[in-house]
Amino acid sequence: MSPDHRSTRSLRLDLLDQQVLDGTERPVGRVDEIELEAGQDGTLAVTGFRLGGAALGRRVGGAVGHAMTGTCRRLADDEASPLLPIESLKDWSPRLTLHRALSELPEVAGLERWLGKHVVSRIPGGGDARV
Amino acid sequence: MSTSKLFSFTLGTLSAIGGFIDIGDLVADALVGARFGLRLAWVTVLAVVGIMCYAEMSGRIAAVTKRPAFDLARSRLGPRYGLVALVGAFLVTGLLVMAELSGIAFSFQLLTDISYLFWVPVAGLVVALFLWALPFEILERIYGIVGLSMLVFVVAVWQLHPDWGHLWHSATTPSPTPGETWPIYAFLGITLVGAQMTPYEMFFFSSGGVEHGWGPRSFAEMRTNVIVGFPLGGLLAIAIQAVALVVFYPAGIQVEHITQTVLPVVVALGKVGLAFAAVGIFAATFGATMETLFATGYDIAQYFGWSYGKLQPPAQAARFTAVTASLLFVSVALALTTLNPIQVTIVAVVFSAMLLPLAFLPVLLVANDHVVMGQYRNGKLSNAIGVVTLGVSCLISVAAPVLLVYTRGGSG
Amino acid sequence: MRGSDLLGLPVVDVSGAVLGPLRDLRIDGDERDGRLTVRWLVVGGREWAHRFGYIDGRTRGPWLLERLLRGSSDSAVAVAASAVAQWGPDQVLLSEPAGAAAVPVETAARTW
Amino acid sequence: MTAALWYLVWPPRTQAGYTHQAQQTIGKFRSQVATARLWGRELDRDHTFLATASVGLDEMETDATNTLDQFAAYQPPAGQEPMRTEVTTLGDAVVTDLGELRIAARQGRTATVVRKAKRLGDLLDRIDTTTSDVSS
Repeated sequence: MSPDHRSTRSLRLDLLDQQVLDGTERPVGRVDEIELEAGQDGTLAVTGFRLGGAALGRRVGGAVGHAMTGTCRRLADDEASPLLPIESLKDWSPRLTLHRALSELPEVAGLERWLGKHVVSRIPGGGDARV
Repeated sequence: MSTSKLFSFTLGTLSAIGGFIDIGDLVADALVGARFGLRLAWVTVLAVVGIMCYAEMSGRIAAVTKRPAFDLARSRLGPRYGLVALVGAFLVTGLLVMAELSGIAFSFQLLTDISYLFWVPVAGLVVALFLWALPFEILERIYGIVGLSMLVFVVAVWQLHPDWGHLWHSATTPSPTPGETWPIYAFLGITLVGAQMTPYEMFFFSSGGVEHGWGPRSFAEMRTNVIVGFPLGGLLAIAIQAVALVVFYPAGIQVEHITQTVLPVVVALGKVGLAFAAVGIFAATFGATMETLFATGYDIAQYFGWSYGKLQPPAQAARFTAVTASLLFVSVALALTTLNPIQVTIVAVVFSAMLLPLAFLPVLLVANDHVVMGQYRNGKLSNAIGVVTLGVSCLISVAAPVLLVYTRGGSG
Repeated sequence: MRGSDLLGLPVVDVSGAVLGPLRDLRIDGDERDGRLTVRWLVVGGREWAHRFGYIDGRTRGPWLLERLLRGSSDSAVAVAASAVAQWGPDQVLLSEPAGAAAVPVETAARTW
Repeated sequence: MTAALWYLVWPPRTQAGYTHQAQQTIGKFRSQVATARLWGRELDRDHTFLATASVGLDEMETDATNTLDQFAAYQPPAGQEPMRTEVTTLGDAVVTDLGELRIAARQGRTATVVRKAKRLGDLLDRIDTTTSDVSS
């Protein structure tokens, strides 16, 4: 049917749930939600995406989903699963790579940051968390 | 091929052997051998073929996409069913970590007569230190090579001077022994499938491939690991069944303990055999503890997209490290509740067999994804074996709970 | 609006006839210049068939699995994004009748 | 789910059920005694460390005790009390003999273990006679 190399990509299969790496190729999470906006000219565009349990919880749904969203909201000091604009994206082939490193993305992967700095890096041999 | 390449090549393959026997095999194979002889050996053979097909597929996917098997579950099953697969894999593999840990403790007990419960925290500490300090290549080599001492079971078969005709007759009679019923025969067949076809091996195998930086050029090494490792694991499983048949079946002995699993080796080879068996069981269960522990950590990390594994210092995979450490701690605690690890193993193995479709389906789909795999997508053979294995695993996941209850866990 | 809310909404043509649920969006453009626009809507067909990549044509075979999971292949259609008058919040409204807008997914897939 | 659990713990009510349970119990005793005798024989041939044999013997004694307690707990249907008595007295003998073996092993008295293990042959004969009694 369609040739194997393509000009368009699928929102469901190529973007949603796709692995996201930071500027240093370090996995930081997955695309848990996608934001779209309709422009004046009627065309719909992807404007950004969200990483984090709060957004994921909404898509899982059911009691488990609500629990996930709830806990993430309580854990996050500011807004849980904040919106990352498309401009922060360096590359999408097939994994998403961000321009900036995790240390420059204060609102992303809070749990990783906290555990890395306060717990694991303190254990001898734990290494530097670079967060 | 330069000698160092050849050396690492063979080491890679040898280390695969250590990882293919775990407590599930040690218990299930001995139990089945004592009761049905080799009449279920054909199940082990088919299970080896099935897991080889899916291990090769997930290894190929890992080499092409640089993403391990479980990574695909969420992208192909979606967040909700990916979560179901995750929770299922977590519970089953989590139980297995506890059983494997107890396996290490049993191997210490074999030579010291100090209760295995004393050894469980020691085993937990040893595993934690090894995992924390040593890089993977070294770990794989250690338990791989040491695991070779499991071959003592194969030697024991010869040493027992069995009536080969009887063994062959047993292996070619796919029906229950007199006085045994078909439901129990089927149930024990399912436990063999669960013991042999363990999804955590597929996840660990493919995640290891990603960490070793496999690319399409490493297909040869990957396939050698599969072609040598899994069948040898199957051979060991059948050897355990055979020695149990020769020594236990005539005496009407029912296998319930690891000490009974090694008894035929004692009969055949004496103290030397026993020492080898104890070391082999230690290596097998030690390797399996690490594999089940990391496979569980991988599953969770890959579902949420965290960094994982040992490529970076632990602090840079903090969530993965925290989850893995807490699972090890919980497993030690669970083992110390004196819950019988052999029963836990049988239950874990049966539930693992029930979850096979959730583990196999995403792999089979992605292996046929032209955009992802391009020219490396499945050929007719992989697809044929893959579909048959998936079909059988669906039947098993329906039949397993019914038979588990009907045969009262095989005691019936 | 959120992608997961959009997926699943009924796609309705100008005369009010429902083509089916919105299953996927084809995205065009280059992420480096920050412009990712939706070119096609993929409407109808079993959700699992979409999720496994059969409708999109990327996953082909194994034969038995595809027969089981794909369902009737003509159930999914593609609609050019330019034919959409309104995106959400509870339906996707087209500015043309279904006959004009909808194209079998196989033919559309050749160009995407 | 509850139906399944009920089925699992449902004690035998019928005569056939009780007899089947008795046969199962005797089969377990045979397995435990045969294993203990094998450990004794291997100890005699210096094929095993005493530590390993005593672990094996201890496990067999514990299993025998559990098997006996479980069977004794079943309520025998009317008229099957003699069967219960026969199986439980056999069970007592098994638990006692295996206990003596485990104690000797733990005390390091290998010769005693070997001697007692040899005498388990008579116990196995007794198990055979009980098996035929129960099933006739």
